[in-house]
Amino acid sequence: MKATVYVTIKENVLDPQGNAVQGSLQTLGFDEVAKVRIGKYLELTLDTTDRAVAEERVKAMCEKLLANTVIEDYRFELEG
Amino acid sequence: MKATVYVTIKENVLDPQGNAVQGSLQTLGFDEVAKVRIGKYLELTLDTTDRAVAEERVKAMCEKLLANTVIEDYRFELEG
Amino acid sequence: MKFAVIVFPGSNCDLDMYNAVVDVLGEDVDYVWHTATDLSAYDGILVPGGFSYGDYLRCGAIAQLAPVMNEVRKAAAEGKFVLGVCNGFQVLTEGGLLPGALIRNDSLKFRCHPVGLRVENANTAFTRDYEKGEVVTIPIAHGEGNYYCDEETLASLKANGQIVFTYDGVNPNGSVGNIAGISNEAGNVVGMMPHPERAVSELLGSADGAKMFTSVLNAWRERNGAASTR
Amino acid sequence: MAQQAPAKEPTVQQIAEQKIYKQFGVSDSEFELICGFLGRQPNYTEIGVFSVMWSEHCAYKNSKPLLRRFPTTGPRVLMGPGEGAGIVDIGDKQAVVFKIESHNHPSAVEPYQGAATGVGGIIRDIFSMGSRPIALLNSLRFGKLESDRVKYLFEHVVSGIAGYGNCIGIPTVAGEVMFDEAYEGNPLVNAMCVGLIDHDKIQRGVAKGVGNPVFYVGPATGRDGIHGATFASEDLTAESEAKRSAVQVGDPFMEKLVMEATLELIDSGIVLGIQDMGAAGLTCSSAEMASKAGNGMELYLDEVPQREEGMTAYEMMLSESQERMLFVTEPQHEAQAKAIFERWGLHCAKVGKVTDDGRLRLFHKGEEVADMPVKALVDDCPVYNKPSKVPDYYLKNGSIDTNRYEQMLDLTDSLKKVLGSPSLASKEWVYSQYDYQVRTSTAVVPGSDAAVVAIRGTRKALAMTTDCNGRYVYLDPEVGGRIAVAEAARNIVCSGGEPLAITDNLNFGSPEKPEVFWQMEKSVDGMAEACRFLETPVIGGNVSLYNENAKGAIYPTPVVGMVGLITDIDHITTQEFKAEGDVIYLLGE
Ligand SMILES: Nc1ncnc2c1ncn2[C@@H]1O[C@H](COP(=O)(O)OP(=O)(O)O)[C@@H](O)[C@H]1O
Repeated sequence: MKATVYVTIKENVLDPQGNAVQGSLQTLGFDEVAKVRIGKYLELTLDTTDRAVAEERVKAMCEKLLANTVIEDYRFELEG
Repeated sequence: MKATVYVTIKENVLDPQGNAVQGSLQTLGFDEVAKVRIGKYLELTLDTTDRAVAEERVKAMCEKLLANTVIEDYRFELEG
Repeated sequence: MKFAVIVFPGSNCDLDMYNAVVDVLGEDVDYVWHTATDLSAYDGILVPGGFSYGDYLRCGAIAQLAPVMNEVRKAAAEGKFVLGVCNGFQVLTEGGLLPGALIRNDSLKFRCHPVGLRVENANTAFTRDYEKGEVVTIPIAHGEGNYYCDEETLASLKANGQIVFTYDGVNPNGSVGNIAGISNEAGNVVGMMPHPERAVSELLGSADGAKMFTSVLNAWRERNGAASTR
Repeated sequence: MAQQAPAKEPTVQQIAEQKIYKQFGVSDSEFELICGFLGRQPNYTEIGVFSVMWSEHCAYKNSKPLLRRFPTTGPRVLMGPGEGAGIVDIGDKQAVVFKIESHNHPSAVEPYQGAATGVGGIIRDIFSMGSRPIALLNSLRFGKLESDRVKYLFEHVVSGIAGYGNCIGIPTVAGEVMFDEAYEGNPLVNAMCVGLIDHDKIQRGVAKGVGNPVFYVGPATGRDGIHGATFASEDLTAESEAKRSAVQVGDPFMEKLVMEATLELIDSGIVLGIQDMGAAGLTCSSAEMASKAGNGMELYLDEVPQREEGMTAYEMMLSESQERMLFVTEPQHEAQAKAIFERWGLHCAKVGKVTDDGRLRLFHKGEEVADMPVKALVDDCPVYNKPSKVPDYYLKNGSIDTNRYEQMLDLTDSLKKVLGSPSLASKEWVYSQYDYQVRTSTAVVPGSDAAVVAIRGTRKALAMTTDCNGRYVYLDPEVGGRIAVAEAARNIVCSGGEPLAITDNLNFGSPEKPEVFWQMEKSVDGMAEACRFLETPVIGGNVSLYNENAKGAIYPTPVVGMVGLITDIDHITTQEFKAEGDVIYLLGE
């Protein structure tokens, strides 16, 4: 099974990298870019077939390690 | 319009970060995690309504700045 | 007094921290491996800088899951003195021993240079030998030292006097409220981005960091009824 | 002998008949020689192994005659060129180990990773000698700081150097950066590492003791950076082509673990020989270790940890995956060695055996896939004395009357111009990204003439610097070469140190061009003369040729890395004016 985890910076937390990228895009002439937020995208290959179990396990991985909930939100999708 | 860009490390390129996270998940007892690849996830807010134009522009942004095509692949979705 | 310098895979200021204890205090100090499960022999616990686990995913995220961190939590709860510097500070916030988080510098660049630090709280175990309001020179070396917490947390940090150091002059990383270092509510756990262990002799450009070490020794002596060296 | 090559690899016949070896940079006459040494025609793996062993990078086939002109010995030299790095005595049974190395071409393709893996490589050279790395330096050249590409290269090279050095925890204490059109499209990224060692800990890369096991340590091998010379056979699909060119990615965290474990292993006293896997990884390390001991080696490639599926013998032998080491110990020490690596979370695999037949033999999937004489690989690459010719520009410049130029009158404006040029402006933007203080021994931080690193537990300190002005060398290679050494020496002396020795990085264009070869010759002569005069022998170095862009060769840039000894930290001097009223002297003419 494959899990795709998206970790994004919370709405009210400053995203210096996103701001810098937006600035660079504007300098490059991409004026239409009003906002950029940068997050992480993780692909996990899991040796499991049980979806319900995987659901719970991946949630635990996110809470314990993959996201820092002080500054980040996460969501994930399971496939296969 | 909103563009979501996924930047991933090319299949054959080493992903030290993914390896470290996989190792750590295993230590935590998540033995089912066979592989982890870590990429970037970008949300762009665009002041455009023309989808075809946006398609082309975002592609150009990826090539020019958002992805390092020597070691990374990218794909994106448009919405709205 | 006996110190532990915690070593995670990828710690690289462990040596500096160790040498600072030897040079400034001449007290006992051991390197303690990340897998250790007993810290009862130690009075002071130093979590050094570096790139634990390569700083992959987030700085300190993987290290805070190491077995030794349960012991550090226990020691902190018992009131033992815990100092986290740079990566050590990141480990303590990730591990929930200190509030908030450290994110990318606003410049997006690693910054290495001396900074002016204002002592905001001279009552913690690690700052009692400084004067409140005193400005000292201590170097920074970090890429992710931008302290963040929400407004509510910031208000409580202020109310409880948990802000220990602020940057004097230019803020090198964009931290909330110019924060450079904080403590827990009890004041026995301190985390900071600048490196006091790199400022313990004139040969290194500044000796202003030495008082962090004498402070904690004095705090420990006072607690244990021994005479203070001050 | 397995003549049956895997599906997509060219056969022995194809290699010979279609002259496929040429795409590996092997000439017709070299191919003949290889066939002679083998007594038959090589298969794909073998020609791959020969081509890297006989490349300029490993065999110095175009530069060897020149390198012989350098003085390489001296009363303090404990180890000269030949090993991973040179070693110089600094008294009290201590020694300093240092070397410089280039990563120009990889940095032009992927500046962050190119620079980062350059740093990683030179650090491995130092700790594989048994030495604790204590400082990093670098020497950088870029095109004019105007185009977006140059800015991109500059920014990413600097952050690659910072990323690797900061993470592994070795201070980057000095360097130089210059911008000039001559380097447009072909940046130079030279990294130097300095280490400390006790005399009795010095290691060599030798495969000692017939029958002893050979161990591989470090991350698994992938298809990274296989063969700089791209292979364009019809038999290869576009997909496999893409795989081949996978860029090497550095993992400084991994290297930190490998470094600590390796130093601990060496400290334990059970290592007989050890070498890092640098360019052409497994090939170079195995052949050189066997050669230095006068032995042979067998490698069992199925035992090599692999990151990707279906890797061939050729791919494993030529992979440049980073952070790997090869070492030899006695069989009874296997468990002890493994335990050390395990403590650091590293895997250590037994991949081969030292033999007495003087051959490098490779086994894969139950078959012998290569069998080559070690001596042919390491020592028998032909050495070329390239033709040399005085360039026209040099002759033309020689006739210019420099007195013809008017005297400069507006000094303020000139000074402003000079100070404002990126090559001369403050490099704080660069070095403030480097952790130059980790290990708390940096007594003189970047910004002065040479950096100074104190040696804990003693009154001693080491001064270190990298220097070269390519424009001087271009205008007059011999004088420019002398100047490069002299400038380095001045920087050391001004910091309070006595110059000990140098390491050099010869960055030039194509040696096939007689004018470029002339530049090489002359600048080596100039450097050698200065080294003799200053009694600073050359204890190691690196050669990077074929640095060319559309407009031609780069400026000849023989970078000098010099280390000096400060006998007492009280002698340390720094550049800045100290107090008002102090007297200023100008020394020299
Ligand atoms: N790439 C670099 N890495 C580290 N330090 C550097 C680098 N470039 C320059 N420096 C440091 O900046 C200072 C000034 O360098 P430079 O302008 O080349 O002056 P000089 O050659 O006269 O010493 C020196 O201390 C040098 O070590």
